[in-house]
Amino acid sequence: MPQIRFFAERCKGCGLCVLVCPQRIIAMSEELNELGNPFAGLTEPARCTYCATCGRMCPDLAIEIEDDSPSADNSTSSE
Amino acid sequence: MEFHRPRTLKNVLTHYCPGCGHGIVHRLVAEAIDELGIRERTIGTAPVGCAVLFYNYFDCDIIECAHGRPPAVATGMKRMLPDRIIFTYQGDGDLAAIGTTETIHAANRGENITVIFVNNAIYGMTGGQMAPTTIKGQWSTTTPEGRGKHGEGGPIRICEMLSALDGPSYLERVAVSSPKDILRAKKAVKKAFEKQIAGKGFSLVEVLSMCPTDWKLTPAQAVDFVNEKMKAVFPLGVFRDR
Amino acid sequence: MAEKVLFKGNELLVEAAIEAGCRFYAGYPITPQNEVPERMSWRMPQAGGVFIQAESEIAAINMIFGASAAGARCMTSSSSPGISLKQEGISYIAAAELPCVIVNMQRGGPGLGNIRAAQGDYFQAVKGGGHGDYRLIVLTPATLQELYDLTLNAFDYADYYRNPVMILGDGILGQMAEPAEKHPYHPILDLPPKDYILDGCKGRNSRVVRTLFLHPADGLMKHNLHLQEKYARIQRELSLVEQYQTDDAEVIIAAYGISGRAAKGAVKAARREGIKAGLIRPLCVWPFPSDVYRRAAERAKSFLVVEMSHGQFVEDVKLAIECRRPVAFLGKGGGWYPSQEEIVEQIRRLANEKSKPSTARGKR
Amino acid sequence: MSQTSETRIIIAGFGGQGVVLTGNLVARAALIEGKNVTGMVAYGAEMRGGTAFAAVIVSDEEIACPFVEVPDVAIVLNQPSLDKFEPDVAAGGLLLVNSSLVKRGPRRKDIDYVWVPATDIAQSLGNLKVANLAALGAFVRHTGLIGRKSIEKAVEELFSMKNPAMTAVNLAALNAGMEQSRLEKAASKLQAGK
Repeated sequence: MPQIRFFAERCKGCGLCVLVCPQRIIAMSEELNELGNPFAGLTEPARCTYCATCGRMCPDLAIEIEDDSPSADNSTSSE
Repeated sequence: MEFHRPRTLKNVLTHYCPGCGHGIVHRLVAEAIDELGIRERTIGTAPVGCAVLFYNYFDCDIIECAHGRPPAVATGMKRMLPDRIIFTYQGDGDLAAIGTTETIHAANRGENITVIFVNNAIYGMTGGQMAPTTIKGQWSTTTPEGRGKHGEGGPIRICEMLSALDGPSYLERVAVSSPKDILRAKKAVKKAFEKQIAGKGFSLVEVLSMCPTDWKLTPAQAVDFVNEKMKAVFPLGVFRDR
Repeated sequence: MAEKVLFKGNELLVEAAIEAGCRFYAGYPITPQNEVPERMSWRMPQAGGVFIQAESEIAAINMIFGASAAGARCMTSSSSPGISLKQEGISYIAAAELPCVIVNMQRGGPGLGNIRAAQGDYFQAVKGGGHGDYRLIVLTPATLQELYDLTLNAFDYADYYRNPVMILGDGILGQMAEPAEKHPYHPILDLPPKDYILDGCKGRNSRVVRTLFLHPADGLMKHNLHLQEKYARIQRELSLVEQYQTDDAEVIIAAYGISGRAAKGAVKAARREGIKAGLIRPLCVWPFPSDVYRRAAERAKSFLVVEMSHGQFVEDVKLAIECRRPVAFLGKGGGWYPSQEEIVEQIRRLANEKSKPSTARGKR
Repeated sequence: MSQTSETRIIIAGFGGQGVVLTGNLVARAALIEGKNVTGMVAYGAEMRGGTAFAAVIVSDEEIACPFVEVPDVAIVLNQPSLDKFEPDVAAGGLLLVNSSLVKRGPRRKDIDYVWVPATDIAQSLGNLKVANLAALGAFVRHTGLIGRKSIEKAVEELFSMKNPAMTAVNLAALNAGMEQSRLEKAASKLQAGK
């Protein structure tokens, strides 16, 4: 199964991921991270389609997707 | 699908403000370099402006230039190292104000370099002064009544201007204000590098980008500003491809 | 009493310039002087003047060249890398003997350097910077009150001598806030009519503002001799310097601008310890108050130069006292700020060494 | 606090916490009281992404040097600022901490601490931006450096220029900060670090 990870410590709280998520399942936290920002996370992980739209929009590379399933598409991974 | 940090970007937090488009553009440039497998023969030039600390984020050779001079510096490097990939990464002040001359003449010579031009219509690093690309009526700290009231002129459209020259091989204007725009921008950036690799000459991608801090908008409003205001003044599209 | 206001240095500079009748400003954003163009952008229109955000510092200084030739009181400002870009234009303005005020809120160098305050542009300001034999009058305020007052005066010096005047500040002076009295402007000099300006030759012979002297063969030489005579006159007439506790001082601190403030605090602290220390702080470094230092050298045992660079101002101090006393040096470039305690430590060392002449072990 | 009449103050936090405004208010209040004052702020790239800070010196005498290396009082509005400035405070000095955003206890025994839940106060007033005023209230109460009337006048002056509608909530935060702050004296501290 793919895994989507939100790195709270990298998040600057801009909320652009919330804005673009096609499933509308991303929200900003009430609490603040060490930088003093609210940070993004999934409200309903089960509904995530791993489309990576949030990650594309994130200016801070705070969202990554890992996929260990055999059919994983590696097109955007590193060289 | 897998989605990771590109190899060419270092694993550090940037100094950019929340919602700033630079981080998105950095990713696109880094992804293009990764996908083309050119990281170890690529040399970037860092500008003066918000991206002045560019060298902290890119894991490839970088030369820090005086304000506005990257196309001239890149020219010198490319002529000496024709098989390396040389790109400049410049903001609107760097490219279209203090460095207008260098931009026009590098383009006119058809210099075989790639220019990534981030247009956010404001001077970010110095705190929100008018940029050459600030749109009519737009507030800035040096156009407190909005641009155009005191003889500041209007925004300079770089892609249109450079289209009048014979030199450029590829000119495209894109945006990073929506996922769809970002996908298109990714293709454009990659194509600009491919032009250089193929020896076609000067390539430039103008990227409309957000500056919530100095526009005094929320990140969400800043995205709207690009989509509604900037795109109306700076139409997206391919201006040259040969 | 004049109104006491609380401004940042960069903002106060704008108020002073406008009060002095400056009606043309052109500049390009660069930290740490961005508040100057920002405030000018709305204060100039209010004052009926012109603000232009230039496309580069090169353009800005050339706009000043034009505005001054047209008769305006005018000013540009920048910080170190931007001032380097202006040098070509400054040489032309000096050659054409046009008045203007140029402000340098110095930052760390060389190169893009950093944005901390520094004093590394001293040579550039007082020894040239651009090409050819020319001089700028260089004012070095240390407090916001001095910044305000010297800015008012700078426009008078510029008009009176038909010469560019530089206000050599630094990032701290531009960025710090402290109260200052906002005096109304009164000319301090009997200003000559501007009979050289270009405003259309209706009713008079046409004029040329030029810096090219190709013919006759000695034309440029004559022009240079004329400039040198003017510079000699300025040197005779203009000396701005603060002398603090120098009457009986055995150790004289030489410092200017922001370094001078720390030095003054150090002199006070040393005096509390019973050390006879004094301060000679120029408010103008060209012309240099050489005679003041020379006179002090007759009595003082040693000198300590404090500056935020690796040793530029120190050379003028040594020249002024003709190396008759040991000169110790405390300074670093790149954004180091002298602390009062560091200076006091040096003063103590020099005071203890006073019986052994010519053993100065400056850091230089 | 130091051998002269000078009090050196550092105010630090992340960008957007109103560090500069806080320094401005202290300076204005000092000016209202007829004291000498200098203010300096971190500027440009130094303040982006990192810790922003303002340095203010208040004195009865002429102020020699506007930089502050060893503050007598530090107001820290977040954790990174606490980490950065806690070691710098002069022995016998005062560290004023926004306890809402700080996860740890004191690390020094030779200085006083004031704890004020500035961000919680701001949240309860419905405006995150006024946390700095809550901290400032605690500062006024525990240092006695500037009078309450002077700081209130400074707030009114400044906001009448900037944004009059914000005056009331800022004054409320100032007041709440005074009430809800807690002083921990150096001498009474038996255990260091919680």
